[in-house]
Amino acid sequence: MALPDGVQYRTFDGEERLATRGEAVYGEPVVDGWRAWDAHRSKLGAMYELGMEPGLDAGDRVLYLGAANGTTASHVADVAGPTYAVEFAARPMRDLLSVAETRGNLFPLLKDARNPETYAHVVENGLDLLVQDVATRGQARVARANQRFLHDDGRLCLAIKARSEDATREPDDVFADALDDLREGYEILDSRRLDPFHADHLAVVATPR
Amino acid sequence: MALPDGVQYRTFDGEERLATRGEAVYGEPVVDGWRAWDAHRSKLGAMYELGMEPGLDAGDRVLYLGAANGTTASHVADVAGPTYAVEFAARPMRDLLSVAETRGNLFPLLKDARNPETYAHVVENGLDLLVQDVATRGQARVARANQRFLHDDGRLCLAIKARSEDATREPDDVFADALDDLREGYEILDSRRLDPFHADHLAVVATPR
Amino acid sequence: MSEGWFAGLATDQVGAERVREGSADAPDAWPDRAIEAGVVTSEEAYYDRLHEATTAAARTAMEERERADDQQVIHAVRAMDDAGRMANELAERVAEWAGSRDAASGTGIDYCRELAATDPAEPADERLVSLAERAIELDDERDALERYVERVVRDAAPNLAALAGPTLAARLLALAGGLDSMAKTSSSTVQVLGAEEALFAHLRGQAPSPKHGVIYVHEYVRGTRPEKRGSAARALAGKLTIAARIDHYAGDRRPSLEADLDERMRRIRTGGEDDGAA
Amino acid sequence: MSEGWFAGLATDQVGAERVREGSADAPDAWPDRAIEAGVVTSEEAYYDRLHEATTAAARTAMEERERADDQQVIHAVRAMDDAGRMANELAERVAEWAGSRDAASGTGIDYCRELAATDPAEPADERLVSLAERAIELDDERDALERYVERVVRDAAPNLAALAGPTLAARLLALAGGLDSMAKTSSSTVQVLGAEEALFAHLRGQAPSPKHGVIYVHEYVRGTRPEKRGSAARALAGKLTIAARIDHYAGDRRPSLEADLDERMRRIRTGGEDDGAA
Repeated sequence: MALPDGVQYRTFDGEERLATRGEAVYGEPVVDGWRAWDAHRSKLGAMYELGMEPGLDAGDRVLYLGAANGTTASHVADVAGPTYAVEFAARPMRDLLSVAETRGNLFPLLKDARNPETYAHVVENGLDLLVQDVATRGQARVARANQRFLHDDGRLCLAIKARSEDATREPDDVFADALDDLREGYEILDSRRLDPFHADHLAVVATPR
Repeated sequence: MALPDGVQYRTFDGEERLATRGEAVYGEPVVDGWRAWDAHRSKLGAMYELGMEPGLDAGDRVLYLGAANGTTASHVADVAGPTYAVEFAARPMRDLLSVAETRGNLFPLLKDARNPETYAHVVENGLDLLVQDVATRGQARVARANQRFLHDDGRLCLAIKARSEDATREPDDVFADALDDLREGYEILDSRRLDPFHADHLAVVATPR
Repeated sequence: MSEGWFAGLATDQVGAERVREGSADAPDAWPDRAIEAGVVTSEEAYYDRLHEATTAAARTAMEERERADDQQVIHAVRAMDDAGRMANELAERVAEWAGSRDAASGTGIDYCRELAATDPAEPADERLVSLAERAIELDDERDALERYVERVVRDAAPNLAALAGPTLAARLLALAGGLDSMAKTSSSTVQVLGAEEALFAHLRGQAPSPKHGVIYVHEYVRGTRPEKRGSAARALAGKLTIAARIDHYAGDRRPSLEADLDERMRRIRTGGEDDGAA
Repeated sequence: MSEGWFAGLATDQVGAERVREGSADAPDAWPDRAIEAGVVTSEEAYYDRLHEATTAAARTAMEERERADDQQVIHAVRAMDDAGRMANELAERVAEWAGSRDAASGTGIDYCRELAATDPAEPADERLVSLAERAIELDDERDALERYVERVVRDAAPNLAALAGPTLAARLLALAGGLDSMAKTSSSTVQVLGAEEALFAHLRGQAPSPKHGVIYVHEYVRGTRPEKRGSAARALAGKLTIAARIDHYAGDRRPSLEADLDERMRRIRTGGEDDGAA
């Protein structure tokens, strides 16, 4: 498995860790302009650590849904080209804005990912990658609603949180149902549980069908 | 069909009406000591008018459940011997007491017919007739709980109000279910709807089995 | 083994309490048992004593139940007032909050019913809709309590309920502390029940004597023109006091009371007699 | 046909409002469209303008949402107090009524929960059980409102919530009228928020100056011995005022505020400085 240009394993304090080049954001260690990417704080980081291929390439155009305070989105923007970062909550937006301050290619949007019409006049079409990390019910539905932004060979990189879908059911059952929903619009290329980095999360890589 | 001794058709104001001998109670017409028995105000009276044989004979020992203000119980006591009149509500008891004042054979009991233990130390066994007119759910169950007071050839004379059992179902269905319940303790001798005197009521004559 | 109501009864005891308190698993040939036990000497004598015991027992039990009922009415009418007041307060809070979120919001319980039928979009809406539901339930509770009060007060104090209307009757019972107390209260006290503050101010010399308390809500006071209102209140209070006494001591319905009151009011409203002269 | 956020935008306009208010059915190749439309001359210039517009839009929207949130907190904390008070009042009414029917009845919301689990035997029991259910629902509503308040106040005023605890923070916002007003209020006013009556009595010369209002419930006031309580209240009010200002004007979390407060309190509690001397 090859890491994309712009993502490397670097040595921090004697330890090999995933890293990207950019301004530090959340107190992570920086060596020679490379900042450590903490797989415990980032599902996308965990996917790399687990050997998955999320489909991020240097210079890609990306839509990031559920950007939160920008921890992961900052690493994505370090690697990618234009990066649209959608977040619904007002509170984390303050941190996301300071991440965007040093990243001219990161475009923060205080919008609801369930209503793509409210940002389709801003986010361009034909994107290379849709990263989705929303903690809301109906995560597969959100992925399908935002499929319109991807080009035909684009990638969806989705983290599904079982408890957000249905806290009363077994994660495996929840994941199976979510994958079924997803298959109505996407072909699943890979899927894996994110243990031990993130409990009860399933990571999915898919492409539009 | 023969009326029991003590119940006769008499002429009131040119009209033939059912009557018993006793003190007037509720403003009913009285001629020669005979008081008219209004079948519209009494389910037992309606049963006579409709040609049923409720099984009341002169001098009988009777348990009357649901005596209310004593309208019907007064006619029963005019004909019968010892008549135990059970009523649960306090309000009608005042009228029932004034009916009992002129009838030494009428014994009022402020008791719940669903709990026969609370009056089995007063009401004797081996009774000839159990008259039941309670507007409560589970009317067949009440009849079975009070079966202990009847002798083997005694009669149950029961008026079932469909709306008291279940106001949401068809009366015919309610009656069918009540009869089934009743058959666990009684053999049904006769049953008839009390129209036009009382809407949605079924009168049943039965004997212990 | 079960015993009859008469077991061990002395010749001078009626046995009403035994009838009320006793129980047995199964009935028995009680007349025979009583004769065997030497309590009575004949079936006829047995039934005479049974008649005496059952009528006495039924009368006492009935009176106790009615007395207890007036206390239930008091609790229920207070709960009714609580529920009604809280429903309105919550509806006000809902209107205030909803107004901060939607310029087209409304007010009152009806608006709460509208709001409760909507799907909440955000956490704040969830709480707001839930709060509206609490207001509605309290309003429904108030209505259910009113229906209960109306039913029970008609049993516990039928004449008072007929003259005052069931809700006012219940309020008077609550203010007096029960039917028993109200029956022993003077008509002039009944007239100002619920106006205790004004009465105390009067007794301290700080205010005129109040003309009426809670009976003001009765059409015969509120609907009488001001200069006759004192006479109307006095006459109404007099009849209500009589009604309460009949309910307590006799218990039967006396429709003539209403006719008397109607006639008296007709005379007050049409006559020259007014407050100063009365 | 859908238009991009930049449609018709003048060169001196940022376009933040278009980003916030606009919409489109489908995305398009917006950078190309913008160049075609002559809004920008290159893709690089397009993304520069987009960055400016989106960050400005996100900042304004965030600030508006946070401003609105503090108002929601105010409504919610008032509703919470209403629901809590009503739950207790209804529970008292239930206990009083139940006590008239069952000598073994209890009190409080817990008793309401017991009672609600029983099957009503009579009409009065039906009403009583139903009333107990209303009390329980109001108590649950209070708890749900508290959870909502805690969550929202941590977003709307994170530093204030961290220092005061979320419920006290919400009460202070409610008393001040919002984060904006509280940020503009003096520390000495914050100190006595909620003690307005005592303060007015003091201003009329009828009472000593109050040492604290609602901040009394904070462990750092209530848990400080009486002769140091004024100093503690003053120090706490000072830090809370600073926290409110940071929340309003900056918005980031400053964990150092709590450390400062802890240190100041340690000195007040152990030092010789007491109220008279402070």
